[in-house]
Amino acid sequence: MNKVVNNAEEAIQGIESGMTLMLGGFGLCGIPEKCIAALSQSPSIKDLTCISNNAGVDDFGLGLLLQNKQIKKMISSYVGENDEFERQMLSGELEVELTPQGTLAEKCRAGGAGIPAFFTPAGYGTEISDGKEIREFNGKKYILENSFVSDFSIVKAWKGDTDGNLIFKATARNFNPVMAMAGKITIAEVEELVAPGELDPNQIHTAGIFVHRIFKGNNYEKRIEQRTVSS
Amino acid sequence: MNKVVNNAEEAIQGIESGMTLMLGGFGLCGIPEKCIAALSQSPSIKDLTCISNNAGVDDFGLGLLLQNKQIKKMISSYVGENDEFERQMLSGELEVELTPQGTLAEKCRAGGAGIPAFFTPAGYGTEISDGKEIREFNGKKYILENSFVSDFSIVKAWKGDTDGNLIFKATARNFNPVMAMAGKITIAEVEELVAPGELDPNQIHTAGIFVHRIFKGNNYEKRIEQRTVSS
Amino acid sequence: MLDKHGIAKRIAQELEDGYYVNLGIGIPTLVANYIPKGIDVTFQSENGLLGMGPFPKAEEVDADLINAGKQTITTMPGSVFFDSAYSFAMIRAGKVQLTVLGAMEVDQNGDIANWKIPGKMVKGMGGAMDLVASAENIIVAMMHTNKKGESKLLEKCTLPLTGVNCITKVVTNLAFLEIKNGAFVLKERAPGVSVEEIKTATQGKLIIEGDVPEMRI
Amino acid sequence: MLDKHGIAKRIAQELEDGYYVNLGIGIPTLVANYIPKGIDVTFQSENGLLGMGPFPKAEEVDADLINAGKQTITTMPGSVFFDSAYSFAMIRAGKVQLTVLGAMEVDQNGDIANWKIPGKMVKGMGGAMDLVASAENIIVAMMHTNKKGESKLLEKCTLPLTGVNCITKVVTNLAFLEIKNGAFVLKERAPGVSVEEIKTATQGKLIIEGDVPEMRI
Repeated sequence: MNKVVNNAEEAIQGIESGMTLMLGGFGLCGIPEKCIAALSQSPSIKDLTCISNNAGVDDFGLGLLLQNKQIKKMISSYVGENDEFERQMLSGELEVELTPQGTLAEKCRAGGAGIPAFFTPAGYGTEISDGKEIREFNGKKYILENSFVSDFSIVKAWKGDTDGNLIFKATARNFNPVMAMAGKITIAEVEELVAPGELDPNQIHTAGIFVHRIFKGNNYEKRIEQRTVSS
Repeated sequence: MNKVVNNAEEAIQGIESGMTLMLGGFGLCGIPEKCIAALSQSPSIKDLTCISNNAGVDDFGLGLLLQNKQIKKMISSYVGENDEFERQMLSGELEVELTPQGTLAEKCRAGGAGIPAFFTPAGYGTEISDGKEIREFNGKKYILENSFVSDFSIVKAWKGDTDGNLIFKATARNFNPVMAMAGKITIAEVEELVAPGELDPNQIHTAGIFVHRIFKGNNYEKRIEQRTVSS
Repeated sequence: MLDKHGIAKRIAQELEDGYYVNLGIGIPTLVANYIPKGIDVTFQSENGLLGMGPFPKAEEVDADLINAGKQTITTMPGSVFFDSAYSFAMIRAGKVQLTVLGAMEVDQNGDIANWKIPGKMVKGMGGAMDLVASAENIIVAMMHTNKKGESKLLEKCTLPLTGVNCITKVVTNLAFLEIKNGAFVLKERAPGVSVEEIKTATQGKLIIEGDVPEMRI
Repeated sequence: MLDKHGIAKRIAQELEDGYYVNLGIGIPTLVANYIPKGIDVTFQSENGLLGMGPFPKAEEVDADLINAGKQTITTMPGSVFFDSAYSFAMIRAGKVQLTVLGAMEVDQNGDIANWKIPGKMVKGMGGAMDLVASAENIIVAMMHTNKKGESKLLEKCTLPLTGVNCITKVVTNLAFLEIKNGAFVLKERAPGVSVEEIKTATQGKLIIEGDVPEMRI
């Protein structure tokens, strides 16, 4: 069983208009930039629902798909570092479902753990809880949230092996491991691809059972949104 | 803020009769053997509810507390490698709540994640679902399960640092990380205790925020239940 | 008629390249010995390991490395260790493609009973309820009849259930059967076993379509 | 009257040894600059880091190492990286002992609004709803009034809420207040600010007990 594909173009085979994708990353940190670029080169893939904590910037990350109007709906916790996003949202072209960040992470993790719904306190008493079931446990109010599963989850890891085992680096980990769990098909792009046995089995963040396709990306740009330095 | 204590006796200070404990381990693998031994040396601590996947053997692990009749109730997925356990259970001295292993793990993880309840398919249509809320999602039936929180969680790790960060070894990891999350107070015993910064921050399994007390145990016995070898 | 190893061999033929497989204790464990050539499967042990290998040599035994049967084992290249919640996440999410486990009773609706006998000491269900509630492909490996000679393939399970509507295939010492639309469909006879013998040993509804071939082991 | 740094300094006095702290964007971030001597606190960044350090030197900048404000940062010894689900697990479980965040409005019941203004582009709540729904100890850092001079300490929030019944303390340019039993309790005046000025700037129910001391910064 070979999970290794040659590049992003091969990896995204089978992604079709109307599908739901999960894309890892927080801001521009740890985003699957190669697969996003490949999707933007396939403008016939449209009407995507993208579950991603953020929506990129105008000329990088998911912003590229927004420019092409490939996205129908975004499910995110924080958006709008991005003029085109704002324009499409205000004009009604783009549907946006804002979800508290922890709820978003837990919805992905739950979907990838076979848990269809769970109670969380986040958003109780706010518009997030409108229309949702509320229940009290130990004197505190919680909202019932349904989990997410994607048609394709696309994640970016630091190191991977050909069995699909992944290791992430620093805060580039973020949503990637939980989204990897929740894909009907999960694609991983990695900076370094090694043979099985080269990664320490104690130290793997995402088990290969959750990963269906893997490839090594070259020349990662890894754009920085806020370069803050101390003197 | 010093989390380091000298030994198991110091670590278990504050554990009182009637409390709920979580104890890591699967079989005898990865059990907090030093703290269990210390508890067995404090026979005045009684009526404990112990959440642990198994119940040890007659003369090791939780079997030691059973011999002393310190346990009122066990919450486990598989028990009875243990004659004294069987005797107490059949005589009605010991209350036993059997829970599917995955549900047990998820109840601990949920408790440690601020999730009071979740839906799982395990046990639907069996006596496990008796009296519990059943709900259908996408054509499949699920049971609502409440999460667990302990007064004290006691875990065993391979390496730890003085901030309470933990790394587990091989399958000795098992329930330890999720139980560590779910303790009002969490005690970690480790084979090797190092200074902060000596463990790779990418490779820590349990973050120190979940650990309140830590100590280095000496001369771990690590008893093997089924020594199976190939020729 | 098949012995335990024969049952394991027949089940091993159901393996497909790339499968992630969870094997229960007993006969299911033997399946690992008969993986068809050219096929690459990965064994999951629900206590927290993907990529389980054979038993260790005496000098390699590690108390921190056991399987769900609490036996000392080894790992294969590409193996991964994880915690119990992550382990059952992959199980519940259906990522384990094949589960093989033993049973006391199976019925024509795919219900299974394998954890509790009223009046006897109950040891617990371990991970069996999670496994049967989640896997799409579950094969039961067992003897066709119990020690008293009574059928274990029933119209309706009489023992406390482990799961409902979940078993898809059964391999016994007598036959290979699929469970479909409320019946056992006889697919293959064990070597030297007649359809009549299987009929007699099966209490649940049995469907026999045309000539039933003998297994090729 | 306090400036942003003064507000941060006063909040820093609320830190206790061993605290795990989450600081929001804006004034809250400044709190890290004023940790009292002899006190050891650990900063959590909800994108997946415990043990956040200061900004890096130019040559140390790492695109894979950012905080929740998407700023490049560094780590302290003993730091840990983790995924987003684990990060919010510790937040929801109440392990983060102090959360400091900004607000557009806070009311006397401890409700807070800080994510949405009707008619304006909404960027989202990020992790704020999870944080305020979970932390036991939440301090709001903000100006006492908005740009139009209207009070931000209200009887009832008018903007869409971020959380209800959750804010315990407010530090503004004018005062340090606790929220208790449906009222703002004035604990300290900012240097040079009179009780009268605070009264005028506070629309919600304000409780003044005895002499209100001036802050010591």
